Amino acid sequence: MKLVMAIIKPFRLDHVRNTLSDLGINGMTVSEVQGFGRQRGHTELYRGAEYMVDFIPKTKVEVACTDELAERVVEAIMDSGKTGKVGDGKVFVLDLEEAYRVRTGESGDSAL
Amino acid sequence: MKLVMAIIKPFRLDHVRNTLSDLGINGMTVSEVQGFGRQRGHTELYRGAEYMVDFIPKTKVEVACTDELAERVVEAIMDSGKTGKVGDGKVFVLDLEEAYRVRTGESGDSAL
Amino acid sequence: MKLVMAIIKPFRLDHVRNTLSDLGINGMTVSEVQGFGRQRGHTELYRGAEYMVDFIPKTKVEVACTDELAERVVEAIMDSGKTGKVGDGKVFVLDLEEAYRVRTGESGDSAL
Amino acid sequence: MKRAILIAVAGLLVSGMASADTLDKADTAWLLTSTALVLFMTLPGLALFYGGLVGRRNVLSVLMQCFTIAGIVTFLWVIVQYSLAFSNGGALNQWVGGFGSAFLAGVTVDSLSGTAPETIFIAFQLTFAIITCALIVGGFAERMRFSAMVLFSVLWSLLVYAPVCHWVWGGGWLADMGFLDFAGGAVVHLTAGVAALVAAMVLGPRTGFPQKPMPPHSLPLTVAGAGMLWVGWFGFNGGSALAADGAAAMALLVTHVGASAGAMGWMAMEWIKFGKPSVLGVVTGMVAGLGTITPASGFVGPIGALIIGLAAGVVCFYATRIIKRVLVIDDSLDVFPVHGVGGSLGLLLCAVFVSAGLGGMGYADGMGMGSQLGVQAVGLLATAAWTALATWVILKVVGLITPLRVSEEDEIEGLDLTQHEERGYSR
Amino acid sequence: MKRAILIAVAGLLVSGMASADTLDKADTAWLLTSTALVLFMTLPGLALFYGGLVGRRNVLSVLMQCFTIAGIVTFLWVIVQYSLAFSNGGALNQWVGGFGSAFLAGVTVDSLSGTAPETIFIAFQLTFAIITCALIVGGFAERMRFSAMVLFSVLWSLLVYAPVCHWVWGGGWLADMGFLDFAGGAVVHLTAGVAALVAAMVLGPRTGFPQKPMPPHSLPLTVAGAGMLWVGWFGFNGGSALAADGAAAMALLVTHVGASAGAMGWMAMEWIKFGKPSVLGVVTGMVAGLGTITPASGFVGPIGALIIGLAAGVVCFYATRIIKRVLVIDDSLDVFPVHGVGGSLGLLLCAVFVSAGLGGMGYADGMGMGSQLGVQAVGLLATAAWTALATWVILKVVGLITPLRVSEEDEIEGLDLTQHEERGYSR
Amino acid sequence: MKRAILIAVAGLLVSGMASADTLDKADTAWLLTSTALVLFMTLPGLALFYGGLVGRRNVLSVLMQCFTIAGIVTFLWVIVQYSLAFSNGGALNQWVGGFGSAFLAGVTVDSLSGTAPETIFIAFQLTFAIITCALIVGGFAERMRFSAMVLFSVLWSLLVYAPVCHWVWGGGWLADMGFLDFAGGAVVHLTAGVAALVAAMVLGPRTGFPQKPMPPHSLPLTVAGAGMLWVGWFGFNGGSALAADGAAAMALLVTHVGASAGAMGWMAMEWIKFGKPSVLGVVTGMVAGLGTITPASGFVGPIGALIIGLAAGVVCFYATRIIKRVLVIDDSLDVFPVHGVGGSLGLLLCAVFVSAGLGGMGYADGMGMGSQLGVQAVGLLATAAWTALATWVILKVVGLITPLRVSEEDEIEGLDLTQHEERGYSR
Ligand SMILES: Nc1ncnc2c1ncn2[C@@H]1O[C@H](COP(=O)(O)OP(=O)(O)O)[C@@H](O)[C@H]1O
Ligand SMILES: Nc1ncnc2c1ncn2[C@@H]1O[C@H](COP(=O)(O)OP(=O)(O)O)[C@@H](O)[C@H]1O
Ligand SMILES: Nc1ncnc2c1ncn2[C@@H]1O[C@H](COP(=O)(O)OP(=O)(O)O)[C@@H](O)[C@H]1O
Repeated sequence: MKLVMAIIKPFRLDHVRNTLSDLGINGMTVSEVQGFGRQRGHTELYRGAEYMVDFIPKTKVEVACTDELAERVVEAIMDSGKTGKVGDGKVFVLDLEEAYRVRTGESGDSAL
Repeated sequence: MKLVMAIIKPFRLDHVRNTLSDLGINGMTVSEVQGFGRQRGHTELYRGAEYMVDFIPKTKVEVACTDELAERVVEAIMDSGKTGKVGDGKVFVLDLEEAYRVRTGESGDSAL
Repeated sequence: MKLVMAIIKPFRLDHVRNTLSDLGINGMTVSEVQGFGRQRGHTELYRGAEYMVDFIPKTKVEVACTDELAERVVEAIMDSGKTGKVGDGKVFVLDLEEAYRVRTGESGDSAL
Repeated sequence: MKRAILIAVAGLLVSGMASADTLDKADTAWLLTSTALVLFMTLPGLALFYGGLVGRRNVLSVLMQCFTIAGIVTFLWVIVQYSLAFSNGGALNQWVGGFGSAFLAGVTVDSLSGTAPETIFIAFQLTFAIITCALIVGGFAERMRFSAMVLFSVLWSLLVYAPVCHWVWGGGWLADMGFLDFAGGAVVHLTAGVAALVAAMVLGPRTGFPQKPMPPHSLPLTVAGAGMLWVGWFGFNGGSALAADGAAAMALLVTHVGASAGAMGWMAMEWIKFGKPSVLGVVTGMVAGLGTITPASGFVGPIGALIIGLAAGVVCFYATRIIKRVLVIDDSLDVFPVHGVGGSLGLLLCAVFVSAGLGGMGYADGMGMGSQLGVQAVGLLATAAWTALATWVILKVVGLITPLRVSEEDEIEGLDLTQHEERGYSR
Repeated sequence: MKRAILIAVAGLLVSGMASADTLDKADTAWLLTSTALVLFMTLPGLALFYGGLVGRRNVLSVLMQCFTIAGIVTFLWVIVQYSLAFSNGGALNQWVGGFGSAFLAGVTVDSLSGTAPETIFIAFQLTFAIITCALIVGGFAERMRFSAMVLFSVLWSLLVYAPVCHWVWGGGWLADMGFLDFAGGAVVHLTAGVAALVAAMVLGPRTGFPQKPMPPHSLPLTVAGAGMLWVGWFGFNGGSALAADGAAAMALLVTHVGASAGAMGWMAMEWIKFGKPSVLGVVTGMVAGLGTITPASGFVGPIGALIIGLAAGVVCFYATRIIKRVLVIDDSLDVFPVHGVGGSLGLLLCAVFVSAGLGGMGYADGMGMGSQLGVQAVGLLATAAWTALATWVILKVVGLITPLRVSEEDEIEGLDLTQHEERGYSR
Repeated sequence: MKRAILIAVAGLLVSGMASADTLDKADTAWLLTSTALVLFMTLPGLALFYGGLVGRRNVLSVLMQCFTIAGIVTFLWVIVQYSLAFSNGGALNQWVGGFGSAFLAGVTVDSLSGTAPETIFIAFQLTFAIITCALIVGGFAERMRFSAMVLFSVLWSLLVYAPVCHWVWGGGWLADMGFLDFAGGAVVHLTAGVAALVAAMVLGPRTGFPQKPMPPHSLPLTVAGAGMLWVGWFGFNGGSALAADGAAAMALLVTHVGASAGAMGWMAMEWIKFGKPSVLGVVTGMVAGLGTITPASGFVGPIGALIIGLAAGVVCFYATRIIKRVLVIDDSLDVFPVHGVGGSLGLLLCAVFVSAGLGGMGYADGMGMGSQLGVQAVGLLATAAWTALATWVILKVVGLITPLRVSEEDEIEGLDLTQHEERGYSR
């Protein structure tokens, strides 16, 4: 199994989620993160002076999937998360040794 | 070493933490996440109309542990996180190549 | 490639980020987490009574890097994150199977 | 009400001590207080009410709009808007005031308006001009460019608020007809509601509407603002008696009853329809009740207010659903169904419950329920029509000068960052 | 105080200009303002104060309860509660008012109550009835079912608030005895405190109490509410003079001093006990000081107020610890130790500091410190006993109709989602 | 203004009905209200305004400081500060009051001050003493130890506020000179601004200043507080007329105009300089406008106020940049550039726009623009010099008793946890 971890732009989340659902992925875990990268931050005003804020709100999506699906999951995220502008984010793939479903105790592919 | 990453129901956290402490685990890292899965979200009211919210607040627990303990950590989480209802969550096990303790520079099992 | 995941004290973040930039690392993802560990929590007052809060705000930094850089990344974080007091945190190293850049579709080292 | 009806009320209610041309310090004290209360309704009341309802990335834009409107309307008011609303318009006096009081010419510390200093009448009325313009913000929230908003507010205040206010309270044609609008059902709520609706239609819906839920980012802010609105409304309606007397006291009481009944009416609807009442529902019903009792607040008794409030809760509940669901218009914060519909309903019900037989203050000489209803309908329709037309033209003109909407990208990024380079919340 | 003592006060303090049967516009102006101030204490004051103290998942439930209580108590007041509290009860007049003013029959724009319109007296007193009922919310917060809360509030307002108010301010037996309760130490704070305690015991503690810490989700909200309570209390106590005179001014001053002293007293205790004072401690002490000075606020001087406030800070600090720690009762937001104990303390200390020798207004004819203390003790015990009994019975009856508590699952999920299908905060 | 000028004003404006030695209930009603409004400015107004501007980990420390100052200044006021400010100082009367009114000796429910009860004059002035001391908090925010802050506030209130207040309003040397300071440009804003600057310099900058951005953790809180400040300021300036008359009404109107113009002035500067106006800019300009109009608010007309407000927006904008950027002083929340500079500007512009030719109330006999400017400059410099010197000495003395700053570690951890064992926000 693989753990696919993607850092995307927050407003693409709905699109990414729908694309993954279409693939038959019916579970994922999402969190708010801050990204530093090539994408520049923005300036903010504070009482007549500007300063630079260099972290950017991003969304992290984690999807555990079977080895077979992994490639298609990555592709789906790459497609649906893409705007073509700097800061679109990354997809990382990690090997997942084991997965369990707490409710039933199932493990392996059937736990996903 | 293993990195055990569990997605659980937020109100089970105290219980999970106590069970892990009993196992001799004295460190873990916790974060707030949003889960999508089999568990249905809820409806919300907004000025005389209902809409569906389909993400559900979950808690992510990350525990680094020795290979030997890994299985018991997983079991402990499965036991203490379980309510038997849909949405109880998942436990994922990843291989952890190396761990370091920042304060002392220790590495390996003794860093945990 | 490696995924270096560090749990550090929040106010060391700026320092860690600068040190990593000096190393040529130009991307990372940061999130707020709560840590349990050897470091004691603090007491809080509530209407004439004290109670114990045992989670501590920490910052998680995730950096994907090439195998070659990994060791230096770890060292840089250990140096810049260190205050010498309990609770300085941990650095975990995971094997990263693959990385992609969403914007360009690049993969491998050049995606970082 | 206001000046136009002052004389009548004075005859009825004011104790013998005060006559229309000497200063009454008690009336002054109450008007000073009322002015503070009505400003409080906008700042921070309405600002927080609206601010909580929008997304986290747009909270400041709404607060900014409310504060900026307070600033620019004050400028306009001093320069010419007060004059257009309340001074004598000469040959055009049926339609609009003149320039005689421009730059508050001739206003001194000793000038009187009724039994109170003219300066406090100016300030009190100014707070009405501010909140009316600020109410419209709810119609175009989360997508309008800031500079377009500024331009729009200037023109709208001069071309809609000033004349309509003159018609009703400045001695214009509606005042002459015997139109009843004690504290602004037409002047404030109907104009704001119609303007918001037109703005929502001209600007188009927010990106994602109606599929994407757009939940309030902080209901506690909204509820805090709602409480301030309720409290401030005591000055809005009670102060409109322009005296600290039985009329003010009765206005305050019926205002309170109307608010409660509106809240309970809406709550009942939600409980019946969804099995659960919501706090947003309750405070929305409360605002609906307040907007609806406003035109009637000097004319009806407590039982009339109870019925008017309940009607407001039920009618505005359905109106909101119809605008959002059936007509699919993104009047973002429901200004039209709450204020426009509520104000209109109040204008009409006022003609019923002013009846002495129903506990009201009774009809003017020669007026009956039917004729009063007719007058109210005329005033209502004229106000709505002029507001709709003028708002539409103003938006088209502003749109020629500067785009009305931000880009989709900026809308997604949020107005706070893109229009004001600020974020609502940080570490 | 209020109407019952009005005549005495009028004789002492009111300037010759006003007599009890003509309208005084200045008194009216101050009562209009005071009514706004007291409503402000509940909405949004108390709502925010309580809302900040509960968990994030229950913030709306508390706001909802406060708003809903404002709505339903207004209905009850208009229909029958005002009549039961303030009209003549005939043969039962010692115990409760009658039905003569039901539906505010006979109340017109010209009706007077003392020197002010009866309508403003009605509205002013109504805001007291609202806040009393809303205070109880703190006792059963975070676990009561909404529908049970509604039913409870209706019955409690009619069976506890109305009669006790009549005893003290409506011409009932306590008024006859010379019981001193200027602005509601017994009528408001003691009744609410005892009711909250009984409710907490009948419903049982929140899941996890007392092991699990239940920290306030937003102290800034709580502190904002605290500031509003302080400011609004000027209308609560100052307005209870029912005139804009020296009595009102003194009441305002001692109220302010009492609040400060309560805050400083509690702060001192925390500083001594824990080495650090907390902001929640300071604002809790402030509320304790305010609740304690309330019954005495028309009778004592500033130095008396200083001592009363300090006593409140210290005594309520210990009371809170005893209820939560020793008796392990989950009166969630500490209504009893702050309002119940504070109100009682104030009723007793009032009997001491009313003494002219201690800077107070002096005893009534034939009364001395001992006899006054006796009267105060009787009033206090009677109020507490009736409240406890009636509250218990009401809860049992409501419990037969509908469960009082939500399920454990719903409690964990939070009342906002399960009772109202809303969340306090979103993106 | 206040008492010192009361007689003059009374002669000019007060209607014949009231004379200086009988109670006027209308004036009393307005002063009761104004006292509530000014307290509201601090609690929760200023507390929220400041609380939103600091980091999340220090929000409670700021709220705590504001509440604690309210508590301790009340104690001081009752004990001796009121006496030092307003009683007759005998031989030293030019410099400071005496001890004749210590513990409010001789103050009864019947004591008058002008046409109102002395008790309300005491309470009204007390709210000024509170807010002045609370304003200073902005200078040392996010790093001062709580106990040092308490000690400092006690000494500062006695050694700076009391004498300066006496100079200007208590019959001291500045009053004698004909110094114009209607509602506290010198007494309140200049003293607070200078004290904050000195404190910022003595304590040194916050760790990380000026490299590290320190964004406000919650601008909605700040904007809520700003709205409350605006509304409350109607009581601050309007109440300073000490009567419910034309002077109060004009003061309210020019206050409102000054606030709006300040907001628009600052907004214009930001729009020009950065291409975007910010909400923090608008509310800061608003406060600057209010601080600047304060000394002039009883003397100028609406057009004068418009110009004064605009000047405030522009000048304080530059002043803020100079202090923070050029002089690199960490007056954390910009108290000096906004209040100190604003107050000074207002004192000077007052001497210009009081001119009857410019719409003002006219100069006193024997005074002209030049001579008035001279008097204003003397008062301004004397106030600033004494405040700077005394503040510096007080801080040095306090520093000998207890460290002024928290440790760097505690600063990083946040004052909420380390000084008060609380966190602003939890689950
Ligand atoms: N080496 C990295 N390790 C972890 N996260 C990264 C890394 N590089 C980039 N990121 C994440 O990806 C986001 C987008 O990266 P950025 O360099 O801005 O744009 P792009 O991916 O289009 O080149 C960053 O904000 C950060 O969250
Ligand atoms: N494939 C997955 N990858 C990552 N997280 C998942 C995955 N499936 C489920 N989760 C997480 O587990 C939570 C519970 O899953 P759900 O399907 O609702 O219930 P259950 O685990 O009882 O079948 C989800 O809310 C989500 O956070
Ligand atoms: N076994 C573990 N797995 C995951 N995170 C851990 C583990 N042990 C510690 N941590 C994280 O590291 C932080 C610091 O650990 P702690 O034991 O307090 O201090 P130190 O690292 O100095 O010994 C903790 O707050 C927690 O977030």
